[in-house]
Amino acid sequence: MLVKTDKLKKYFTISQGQTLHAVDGISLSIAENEILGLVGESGSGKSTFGKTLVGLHARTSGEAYYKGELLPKQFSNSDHLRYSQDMQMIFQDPYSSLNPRMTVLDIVGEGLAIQGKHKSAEIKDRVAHWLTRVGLNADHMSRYPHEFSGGQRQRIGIARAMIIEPTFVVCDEPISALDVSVQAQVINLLDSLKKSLGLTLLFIAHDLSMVRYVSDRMAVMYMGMLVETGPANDVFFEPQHPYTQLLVGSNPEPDPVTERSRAFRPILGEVTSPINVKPGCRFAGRCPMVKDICWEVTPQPIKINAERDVACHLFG
Amino acid sequence: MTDSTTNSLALYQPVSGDFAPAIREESVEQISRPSLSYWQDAWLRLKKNTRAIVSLVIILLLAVFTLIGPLVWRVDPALQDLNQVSQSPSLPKTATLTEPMSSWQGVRVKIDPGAPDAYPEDFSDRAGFRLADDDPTTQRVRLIWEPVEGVRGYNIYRNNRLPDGFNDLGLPLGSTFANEVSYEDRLSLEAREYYYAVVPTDGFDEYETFAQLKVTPTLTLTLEEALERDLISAADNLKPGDQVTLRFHPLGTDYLGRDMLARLMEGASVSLFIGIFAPLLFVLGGIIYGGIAGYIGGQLDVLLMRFADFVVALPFLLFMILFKIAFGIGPGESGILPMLIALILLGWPATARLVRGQVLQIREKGYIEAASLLGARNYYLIFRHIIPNTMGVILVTLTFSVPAAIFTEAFLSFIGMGVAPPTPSWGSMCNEGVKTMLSHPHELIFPAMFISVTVLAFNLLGDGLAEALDSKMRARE
Amino acid sequence: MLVYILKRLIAGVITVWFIATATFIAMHQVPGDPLMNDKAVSPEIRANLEEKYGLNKPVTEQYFIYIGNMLRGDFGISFTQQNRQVNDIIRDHFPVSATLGLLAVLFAAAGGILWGALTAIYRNRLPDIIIMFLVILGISVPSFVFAALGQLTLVNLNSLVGRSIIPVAGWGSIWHMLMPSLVLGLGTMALLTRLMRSSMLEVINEDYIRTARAKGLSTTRIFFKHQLRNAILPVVTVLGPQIAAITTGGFVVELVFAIPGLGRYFVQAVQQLDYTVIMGTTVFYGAFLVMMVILVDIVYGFIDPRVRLS
Amino acid sequence: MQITETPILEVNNLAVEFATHGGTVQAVRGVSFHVAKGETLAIVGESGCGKSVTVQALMGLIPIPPGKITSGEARLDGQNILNLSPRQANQFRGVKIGMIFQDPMSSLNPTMTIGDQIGETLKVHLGKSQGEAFAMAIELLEKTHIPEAAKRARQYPFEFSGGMLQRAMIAQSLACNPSVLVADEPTTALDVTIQAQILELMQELQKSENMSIVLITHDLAVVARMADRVAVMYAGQIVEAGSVDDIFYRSSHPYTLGLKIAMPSNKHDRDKQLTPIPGSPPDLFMPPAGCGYFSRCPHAMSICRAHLPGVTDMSDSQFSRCWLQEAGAPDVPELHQRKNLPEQQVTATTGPLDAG
Repeated sequence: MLVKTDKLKKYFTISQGQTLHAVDGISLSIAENEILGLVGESGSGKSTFGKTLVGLHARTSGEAYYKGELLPKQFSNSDHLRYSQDMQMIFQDPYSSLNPRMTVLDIVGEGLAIQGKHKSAEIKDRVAHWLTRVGLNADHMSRYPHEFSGGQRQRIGIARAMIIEPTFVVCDEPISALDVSVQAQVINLLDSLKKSLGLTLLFIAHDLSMVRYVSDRMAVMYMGMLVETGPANDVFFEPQHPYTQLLVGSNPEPDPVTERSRAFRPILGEVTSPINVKPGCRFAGRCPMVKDICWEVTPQPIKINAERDVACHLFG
Repeated sequence: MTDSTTNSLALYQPVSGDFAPAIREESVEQISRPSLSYWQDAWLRLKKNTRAIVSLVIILLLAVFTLIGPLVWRVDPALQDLNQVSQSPSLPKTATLTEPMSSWQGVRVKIDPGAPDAYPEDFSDRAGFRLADDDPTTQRVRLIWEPVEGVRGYNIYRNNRLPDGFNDLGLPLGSTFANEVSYEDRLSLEAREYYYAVVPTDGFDEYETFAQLKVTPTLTLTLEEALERDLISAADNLKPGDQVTLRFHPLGTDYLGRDMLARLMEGASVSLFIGIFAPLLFVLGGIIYGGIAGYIGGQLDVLLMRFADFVVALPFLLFMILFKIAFGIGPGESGILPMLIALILLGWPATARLVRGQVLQIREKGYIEAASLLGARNYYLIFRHIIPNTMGVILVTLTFSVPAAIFTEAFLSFIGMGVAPPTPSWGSMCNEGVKTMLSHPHELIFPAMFISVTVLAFNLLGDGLAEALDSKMRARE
Repeated sequence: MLVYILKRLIAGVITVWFIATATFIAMHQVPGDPLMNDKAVSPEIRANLEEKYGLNKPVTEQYFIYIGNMLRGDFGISFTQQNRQVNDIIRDHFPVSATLGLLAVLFAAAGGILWGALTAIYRNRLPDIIIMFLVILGISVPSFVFAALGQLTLVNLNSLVGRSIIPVAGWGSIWHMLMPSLVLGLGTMALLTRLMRSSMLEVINEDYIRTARAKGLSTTRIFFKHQLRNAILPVVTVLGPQIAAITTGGFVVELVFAIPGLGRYFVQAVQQLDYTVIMGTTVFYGAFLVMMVILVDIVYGFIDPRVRLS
Repeated sequence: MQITETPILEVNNLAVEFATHGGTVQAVRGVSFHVAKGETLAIVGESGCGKSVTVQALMGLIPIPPGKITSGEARLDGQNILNLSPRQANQFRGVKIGMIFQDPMSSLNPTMTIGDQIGETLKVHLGKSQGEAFAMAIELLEKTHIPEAAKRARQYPFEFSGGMLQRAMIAQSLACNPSVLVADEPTTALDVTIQAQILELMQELQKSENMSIVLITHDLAVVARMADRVAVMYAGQIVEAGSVDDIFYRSSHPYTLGLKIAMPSNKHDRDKQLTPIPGSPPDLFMPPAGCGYFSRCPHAMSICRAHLPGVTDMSDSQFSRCWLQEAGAPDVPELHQRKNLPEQQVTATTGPLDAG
């Protein structure tokens, strides 16, 4: 396993006596060369998990390992530098993730400049190379981010992460701010980079179809906890956890015939935020198959076969 | 679909060859515009804003006025020119030298004490009100008139304009007894028209009739005075009757005859020093304080911001006064230092709050996280990412802090708690000017105008900057 | 909400205590302790002061006596006026200042909201351009210049009519209050107009205004029911600090118009180094301003449900 | 899906411009469509294609200036609603057409209770008293399945979740029983499970109120779920329109086709590559002389550069704005082309076309 977490927790103190359990004990492992898709609705903690994994947030408790090595609980600047060629991240918002005061050359070349091992001419060459590789014009390196479209900006962000050739990349909703026609450009670029560089990806998104398409394995998060993990197609086509079933059942398809045949299923309840949570299954309030135990005991992941885990009392 | 046919476009009829695959140049979607950095873009935007540019020019002119002005206009702002007290703005004046002042006995007549009380209805015809000699000067005007029977005394008035009637005779100069039919006005006059009036009285009350006389005194100066005030030297060997050029006061003089232009220049250096230096310091303090609170965050942030809220709640003026007292600066003494300290100690929280907000916002941006992941150190994040992205807001705050500080100085000096005489500041000049506002409005108007124009210029520049640097506007275009 | 009010009040009390302490320290910093300084202090007053402030006792004990007096609402005896209590001075003169200030605040708030709303409606058209030009002037001209100009106007007006229709200075009738409160409120009114204008323009682009139009509400209804109320909120938040500005601005206006208010008295006291009066009025003013700011915040809380209910 | 009734809403040749600092943006360039009683028309397109501007122009919500309706008419129940006085316009907005928006949180007045906001419409249009209006508002909230409606009506928007707010918005738009509901990206800001609830609710209410829906969205999956008919917009024009099956199974425009193959399907085979549409939409400051899709179209011909394609009727229910539908144009196998496939044959081959 390239990356592994064990009961990883990240809590935020909102105000006195109010704690947000953003990530609440996630154990997950990602194999080398694998794309793990992490889905969940807004507020489920999937982005926080990604950021905690690469050290942008200090862990509240639990462990995270990279190549078997325990990662520091709180990353210092030098920890980041040490792991910079191991772990990188691609961000969601192509507008706020590029410094508007810097040129594309400075943005993409930032990683090399920080390493301080390269001459500026060398940096320029590498930036030109990477701009071409992500499908941009190398002549554009003296331009500023606001001169590019959303899709182009996202490719600049990818070039910034890739220029130092990392092993593991967290993609934090890299396409959700983009138009449909442009999403595929970014997905294909990531796919080809993965193949040519042997990357390992944690692909975070809320679009179930896209995650299914992109990933080898899929993990479903709900209110800070994993409810189900397994091969992407299996989870998608044979969801086991009631929440995954709800999620897949709510996911509309661009196919009128399928949609017309979709069974009517009344869904109750709302997603609430995981503040000061009590023990018990977090989905209990919305679950059609809720049992007494669900209100009292937090379900732990149970292996239903070699590749799949489900955290639900139905499988107890 | 029937409604689709309502399309009114004249349809093109395709010809052969139209259906061949298109050859597309790569550059079709690239519209090359010059690539502009944030600051270049903001500057272009600012240049389009006429008001902001005019303000910028005004501010530059003010800087020239303050820094270079005193080098060009070498007049001592403290020098009192008693010949020209409270002069309105005018061209250079000359004066005639005269003999030293000699006393004048006046004219006395013998009157019959036993004459009956007659009502002098035709006083104005019989008065023969005239000058005693041919040359009324700014040093003295000598008036005589004919005695009128039955009158027990006379009142003498002077007005700056032609009186409307009996109730509008102007300034009462004095009164004489019936036997004294002359009056000498030695209240230093100006070289302009005056209307004198003489009113007969019965000893207590005035009769409702008067005689009037228009007098235009010539500007004169005694030889001694001219020597004393360095207008001439003994070597010039000038005699009474010769012309001598008086000091030139293009913007007039104040109530002590000090040159307004020179005082405005010196006042500018005091006002602008406080107005620019204090904001520079407290904005800097605010940046550091707010930056630390925002960047480090957590409990420290909460604590620092509580304290800032507390400081905001302190009433500024009261503290300024307390500082002044604590420094042992009494009334009538200049308190530039306590004013600066008070401004700095109490002025920073607004900036701190703003910068903290900005830093908190920027800290959440993807590019900070990206740079952290690339192994950037704190100083790199601060100097490369955070400061460049807060500069715009800081610049705008600074621009708006200047007029606020200038106002504060003017306000304090006006109520006599800031800069006090003899040091001039625009505020203290206003304080002096307001006392003579009705008779010599220029003493108030000039410093007030300088304050207003400066504040206006900084406000408009601030507006322009805020607009030019606003990223919302930027996205809209 | 209750917790919020309580928190604000506690913070306010701390602020006032700080002001009182700072005042005390400032007075004791003056070279040659002012209370021991015998210039302008007659022997009777001196004896009274020593009695009252325990001047021969150690500084800490003096401080506690001082704070104790303050807590009992006893601000001491004037230095320069025989046997006059500071409390009496405040009681006699503060109502005048308060009336003037209240009129000015009402005037500034009403004017600011009205003009601001008007300029937003007529954005970039003639009324907007004229009003905004005046507003820019309003925030660029110091209050004492307005005061002087106001007085000059009255002088000319009276001489034009030939009798004194509006008194130029002094206090007493509503006519006396008119020009000073107008002059005093002018700067704040300009500021509030500016704020109200930008607030209105911001609100008009809000999504809920679009919703209101989609509901088929008339422009007038949208203006009064949706736009105005939401636009006034940010204006209310600055009202607290603006009351402070108007209060201190009152010092100048009272001086120029010869109004027997506490502000003029305070300035005189500072000029005459009447330390007990300075101390008393400083603490009084400080407490008053802090209370006003808290009051405005609480009022804001009641207007904005997001604050009221959280 | 043949519609025989007279349409309740009919829009002809609508064009909208915006004057901006940089010049005039031609946001909508001659759009025509109609909606029949009880049906759902989806207008689908990417951001900036003019779909929102189109419906906002109908509702009179475009700020004028900078906006300007340069041509066109829109008939609601036979009455042109584009040249009305403000007073007349207020008599159909909220009464005959209700509207809901993308972001329910910012679309409701933050300082007014939900009940008052819903009741306001009733007070203004139906002359109800405050008490009646509030009671009716509670009923409307119940109709949209908001639990504890009476208590909820007294709350403010910030006390609601996104999904609940969108329900309240729907309740508000339905207050006067409008015949048309315009929904501008109603579920874009919501999570997928909440989206399903809202879409479900809209369908339920459409049936019970016999209401027409104009649904603006960028999500083809939502279109497939909701629409009876679809209009595909690109660069300010409708490039293709037809029944939902026409659009999904018989795409007659390369853009529609491009959108479909750029999306992942939910079929088991995941080896197929997504095919992105290269480049980005044209700048509507200077709309191209020819087809707006020219620079991105894989089948672009020389005619497409300079000449705007006209409208070709594919069937009673479908039209396309593409030169490929012109006689003499080359064959494109994956594209449904009128000249190649006679009408009978089209129906014969109807069936789910693999979108991958």
